[in-house]
Amino acid sequence: MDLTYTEEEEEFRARLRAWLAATLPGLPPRPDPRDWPGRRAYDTAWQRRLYDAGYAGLHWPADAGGHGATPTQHLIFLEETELAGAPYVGANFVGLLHAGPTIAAEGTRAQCSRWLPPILRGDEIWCQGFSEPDAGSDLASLRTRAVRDGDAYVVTGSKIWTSHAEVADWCELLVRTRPVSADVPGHRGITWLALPMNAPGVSVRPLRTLAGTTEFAEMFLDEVRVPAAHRVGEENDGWRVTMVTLSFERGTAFVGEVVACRRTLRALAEAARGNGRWDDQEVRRTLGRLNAEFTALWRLTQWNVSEAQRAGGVPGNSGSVFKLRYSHARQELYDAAARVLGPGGLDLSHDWTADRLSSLSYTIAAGTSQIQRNIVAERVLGLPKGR
Amino acid sequence: MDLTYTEEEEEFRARLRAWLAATLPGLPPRPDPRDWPGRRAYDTAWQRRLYDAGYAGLHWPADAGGHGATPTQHLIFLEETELAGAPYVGANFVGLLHAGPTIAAEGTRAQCSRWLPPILRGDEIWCQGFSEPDAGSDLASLRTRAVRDGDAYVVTGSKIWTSHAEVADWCELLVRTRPVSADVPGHRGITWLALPMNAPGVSVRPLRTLAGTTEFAEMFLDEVRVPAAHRVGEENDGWRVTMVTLSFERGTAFVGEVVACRRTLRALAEAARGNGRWDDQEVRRTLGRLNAEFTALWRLTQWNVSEAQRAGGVPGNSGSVFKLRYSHARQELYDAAARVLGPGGLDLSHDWTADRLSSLSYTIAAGTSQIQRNIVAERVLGLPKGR
Amino acid sequence: MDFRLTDDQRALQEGVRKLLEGRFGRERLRAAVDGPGVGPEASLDRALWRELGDAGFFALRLPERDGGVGLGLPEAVLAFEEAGRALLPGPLVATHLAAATVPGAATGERVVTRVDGELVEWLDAADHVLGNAAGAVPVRSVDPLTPLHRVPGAAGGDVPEPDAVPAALLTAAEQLGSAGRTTEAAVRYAGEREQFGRPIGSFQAVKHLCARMLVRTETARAAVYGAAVTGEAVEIAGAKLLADDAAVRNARDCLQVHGGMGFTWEADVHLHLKRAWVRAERWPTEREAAELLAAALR
Amino acid sequence: MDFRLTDDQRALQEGVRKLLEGRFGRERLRAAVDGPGVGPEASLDRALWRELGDAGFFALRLPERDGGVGLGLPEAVLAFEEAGRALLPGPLVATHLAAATVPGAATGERVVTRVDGELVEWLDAADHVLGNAAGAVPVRSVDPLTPLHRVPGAAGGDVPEPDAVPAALLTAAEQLGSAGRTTEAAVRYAGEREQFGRPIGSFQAVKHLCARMLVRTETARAAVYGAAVTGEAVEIAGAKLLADDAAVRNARDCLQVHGGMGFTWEADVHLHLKRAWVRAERWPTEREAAELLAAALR
Repeated sequence: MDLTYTEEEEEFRARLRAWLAATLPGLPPRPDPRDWPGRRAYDTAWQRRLYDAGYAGLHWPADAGGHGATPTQHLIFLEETELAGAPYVGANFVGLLHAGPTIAAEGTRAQCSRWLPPILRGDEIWCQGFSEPDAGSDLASLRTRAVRDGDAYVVTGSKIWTSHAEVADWCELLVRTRPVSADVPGHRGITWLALPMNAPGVSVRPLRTLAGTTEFAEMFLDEVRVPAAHRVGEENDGWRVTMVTLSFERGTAFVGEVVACRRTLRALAEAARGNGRWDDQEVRRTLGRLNAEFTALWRLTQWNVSEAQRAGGVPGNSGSVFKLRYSHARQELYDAAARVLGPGGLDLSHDWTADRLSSLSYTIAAGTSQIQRNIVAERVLGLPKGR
Repeated sequence: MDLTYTEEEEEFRARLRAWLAATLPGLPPRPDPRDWPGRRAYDTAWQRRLYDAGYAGLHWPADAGGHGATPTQHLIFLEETELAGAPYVGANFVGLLHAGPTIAAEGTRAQCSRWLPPILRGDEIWCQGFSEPDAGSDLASLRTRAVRDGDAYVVTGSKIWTSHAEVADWCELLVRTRPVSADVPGHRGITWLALPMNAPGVSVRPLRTLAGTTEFAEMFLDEVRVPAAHRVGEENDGWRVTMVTLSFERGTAFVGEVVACRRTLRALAEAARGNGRWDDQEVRRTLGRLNAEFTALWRLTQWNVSEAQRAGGVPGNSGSVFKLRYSHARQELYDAAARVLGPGGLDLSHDWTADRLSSLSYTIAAGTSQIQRNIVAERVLGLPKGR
Repeated sequence: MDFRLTDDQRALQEGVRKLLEGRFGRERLRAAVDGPGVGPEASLDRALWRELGDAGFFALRLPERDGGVGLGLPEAVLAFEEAGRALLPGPLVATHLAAATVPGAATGERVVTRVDGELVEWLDAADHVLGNAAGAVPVRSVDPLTPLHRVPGAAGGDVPEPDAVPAALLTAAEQLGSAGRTTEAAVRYAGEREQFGRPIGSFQAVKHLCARMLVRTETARAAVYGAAVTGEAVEIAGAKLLADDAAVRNARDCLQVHGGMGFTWEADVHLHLKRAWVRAERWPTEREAAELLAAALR
Repeated sequence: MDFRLTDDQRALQEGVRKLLEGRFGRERLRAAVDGPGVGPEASLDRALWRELGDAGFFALRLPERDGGVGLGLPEAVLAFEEAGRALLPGPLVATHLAAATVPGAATGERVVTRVDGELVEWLDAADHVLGNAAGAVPVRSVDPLTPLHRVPGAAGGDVPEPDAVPAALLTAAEQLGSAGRTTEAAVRYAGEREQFGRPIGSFQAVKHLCARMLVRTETARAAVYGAAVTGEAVEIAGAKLLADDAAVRNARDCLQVHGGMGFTWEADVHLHLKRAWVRAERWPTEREAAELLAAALR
């Protein structure tokens, strides 16, 4: 049980910190959240700076153009950038954390050299076309169909919850290439394709969330031709191709968010001391309990990263334990914020009120808490599958 | 929505109150809880007094020897006896509230005249032999076997959670008379028998609970001969026979307990005011919230009783809603008691600490909360059965 | 004792439900939510307001000799429960409470709001304000159908004005209606939505979420109806506490049952949650109610 | 950074587990629970105590030059976690803490207890008491394996004695062990017990209870191990808070999974619950920990 960092890790941290201190003041102002082209430009410019400074694709393998950093270095990178208030990965998210690693692991040499460098340089951004209106928790039931026609697939269907679709260059798309039947379970007939977002037949419609914003979009595909050369992995093997990357998760997925929550918690305490709510024992102790909660979540992150560092890749199972606890804790954090704000909790001008609305998705997105509990019960605890 | 009582009901209440005031001071001291014969004698003596005063079998139909009281009168009876600190139904429970009504509804004339009057007079007491070690939530899977042999059934098996078995005269027993098969679901081959507890082959072993007491027993049946004349209803029809009584529940099942909880809550507030814990906002507000809770549970009781009064019998469904809320509220009440007592909560000399231990069974006994939620979801809300 | 609804009460309940379904059904609701005048500039539908007046919604408890319907708190609670189900916008409670004192309120000709703690709903739309709203500043309301102003320093003393107790009860009734509505919505969706080849409502986890919602609703119903009959201040505080809890938690569970769909603007569930949050801030808040209920334990 | 257990730590963990399985396995536990000397008269197994001493349980953190094992808080936490799993009785924390100061404590020859808040465990069995137990009166302890005395008026000031912080950590470790043990017990029972023709662990409701138990255990584990490494007082308070919660709630969920069987004296689950209640009353209680953690938010 060692929580001290090696000399090498501390050096890495110090260099990064110095670079952030020198770089951040020179950044342009953040764009309006509704200005998608502005956001793309801002996020990719930041990615370019990371690239130039040698931080792009930190955790990617060296032969994919990355730096092969350890999970611990990645943790340090995410912690320090969050602490410094650096821009988020934003529009580069899918490329850097999902599509890119998938291509690196399963793509051909040609595919790697076509798609990876532009991701690292911030030249191209990717979005994700996995979920469908009728395939949410049950992703394997997806219905968007692709039919082979010569050297292309013809794709028809619709996708949902696609972030940055309006400004993405590419979409990592899961399509059904073999119909489900008694012999073919849902996850067997799926194929992974790289869809150029400017292909004829692709249309995008912003999806308004309950927070009133349009962070997501729906995507409609009407006989879109995707070259067969854009297929990563074998036909009908897309489920495995995708899961390869999911199991590549190294315990760092929520590092920035946990750091941010701890900062928010301190700000809440300060606000409560300022507006008198601190004198309410219930409010005060609720903040105290959340302090225990987020400290533990930080330690749990360090635990998972340590496991990943040695064992190579955290099984998604510890990820489920973490996500269950974290998503509920984060919702409680914003419930606590509402109690601190009192009537002000109804005012959307407070970031915490807007964040409270966004936090409602945490127990749903990327696997509902119900699905996560199934995973923990069946895969970690070994309880029998239900019928 | 009328919560006022009729003149007739108020008269009933006044008469009962006067009788209780005159009668209770003359009662002997309560026996030691471990003295089973003493408890039987005390409980049956109380039943005899009720009988002499015309309160025995209040809610039983007149032709069964009862008074055909309305659910509202029954509610008043239970409320007033609890408020006055009268003895509980105790050892008479199964006879008065389950076996008796079952016999009244499904028994022959001869069976009624043999078994009902002694119940009402407190001459005989009954216990219940339903649950088995391997048939808890899934009662229909019970395995105690009865084989017809001439004019008797020969019964072999074991039962558990049988209160008052040590001192009971009779046991209402569910036995399997037809083996389960592909064509015969579990609840089809069950028969209801009245077992004389002094029959050869019956043995009883006290069952110690986590509270350290022996409120329950296990019962072992080794080739016990039960006369066929002791069967109530048809052979293999015992499931329906039993359910008839369950659906006879008139919303009054927890009247005394809710009244008692409200008294406990006031006592907790007094204790907290006395020992300084009242100044802890969390403790104080927890008691306030429980005040809302038990007031609502009282109103819910009145609601269910009103439904029963008009519709004749509350469907077990409102019973499930009530029981779910009540059993959790009661556990919270004793958790709150522990907070009021502080270190004293670890001291078994406090009744509240002992009661806290007993309260742990509320979410399990008579249908776990999980089973109750299934009932609510499937029978009240009409959600599809799981597979 | 017969705690059930009388035939007249059932008829009233059905009448209000029908009226609101006709005049403020889902299409009208969505038009209001997605219309231009949402947020601080939300405008009140005056025609609907007068129609509510004509139907006796505001004059419900006025004596018949004063042109009212001559009914009591239980009937008002039933009407407000329906308003909560339908997400009917506007300062309904204040206008109802002002029926006897503010001319035109009873008929729906004038719109009345009131200062509740530090908040005033629909200040710009109102013709009359109960309480002192001087210095009120607009707030970017979380609920698109409830414009809010905040009156700095208005958070009153420990003793609320006389209207506060019936206002709390009627608010609780609205919360109850919302809790019932989100329960129904969750159950319906759970029965229709299929995942893994079966309706999600056949999964025990979803089933139990729905069962918990019903238990909350029915407990809150007993509390609210009981408080309406007795009219006791402490019982009303308890009813508000339980109804607030039921409305907020049911809306969240309903959202959870709806999964991603529940997170969209098009689903109604967020409107229930946001309105429930707004109503939970009305007096007594959870904290205030718990204190009142504790103090009453003697 | 490598937060995982080192090979030595794993070996220690396994060693203590084996020692306790051999010397205080289930039969020995049940004999203690069902034996004559339970409750206020419970007697301590002196032979076992000395064996613990021999194994270095008490001298774990003493420097080797003083005859100790020379290890640190993380190793002590692993040992106490095992003690919690095994429901090992006795004033383990106090004797461990007294290893350096009370002669004979390190070797298990003398039994040391301490006053914690208003309570003292195992007073009659102890040879030495840390703190002032004057006027202590016996209590009918809810835990059959932890005799208790209460010292009226002993509930200290806001500043606990120096031992209090490591004591809190070791208590949290015991709670963690108990939380892990009840999780395993629930999972095992859920896999074996059949109702409705299938293991109850195949029902989602039971499955999710077990999953929640594991999440509580693993979160508490991260908190306790982290606090052991840093040794910071506030982090230790947080670890105690989360471990108390995990131990108490897991015991209750374990009881629920066991159904009626869990309510029997023969099942071990009530022993875990009662011990967890006793440990939760040690400093800092939930309330005290929450206040410490709040005050640290700057």
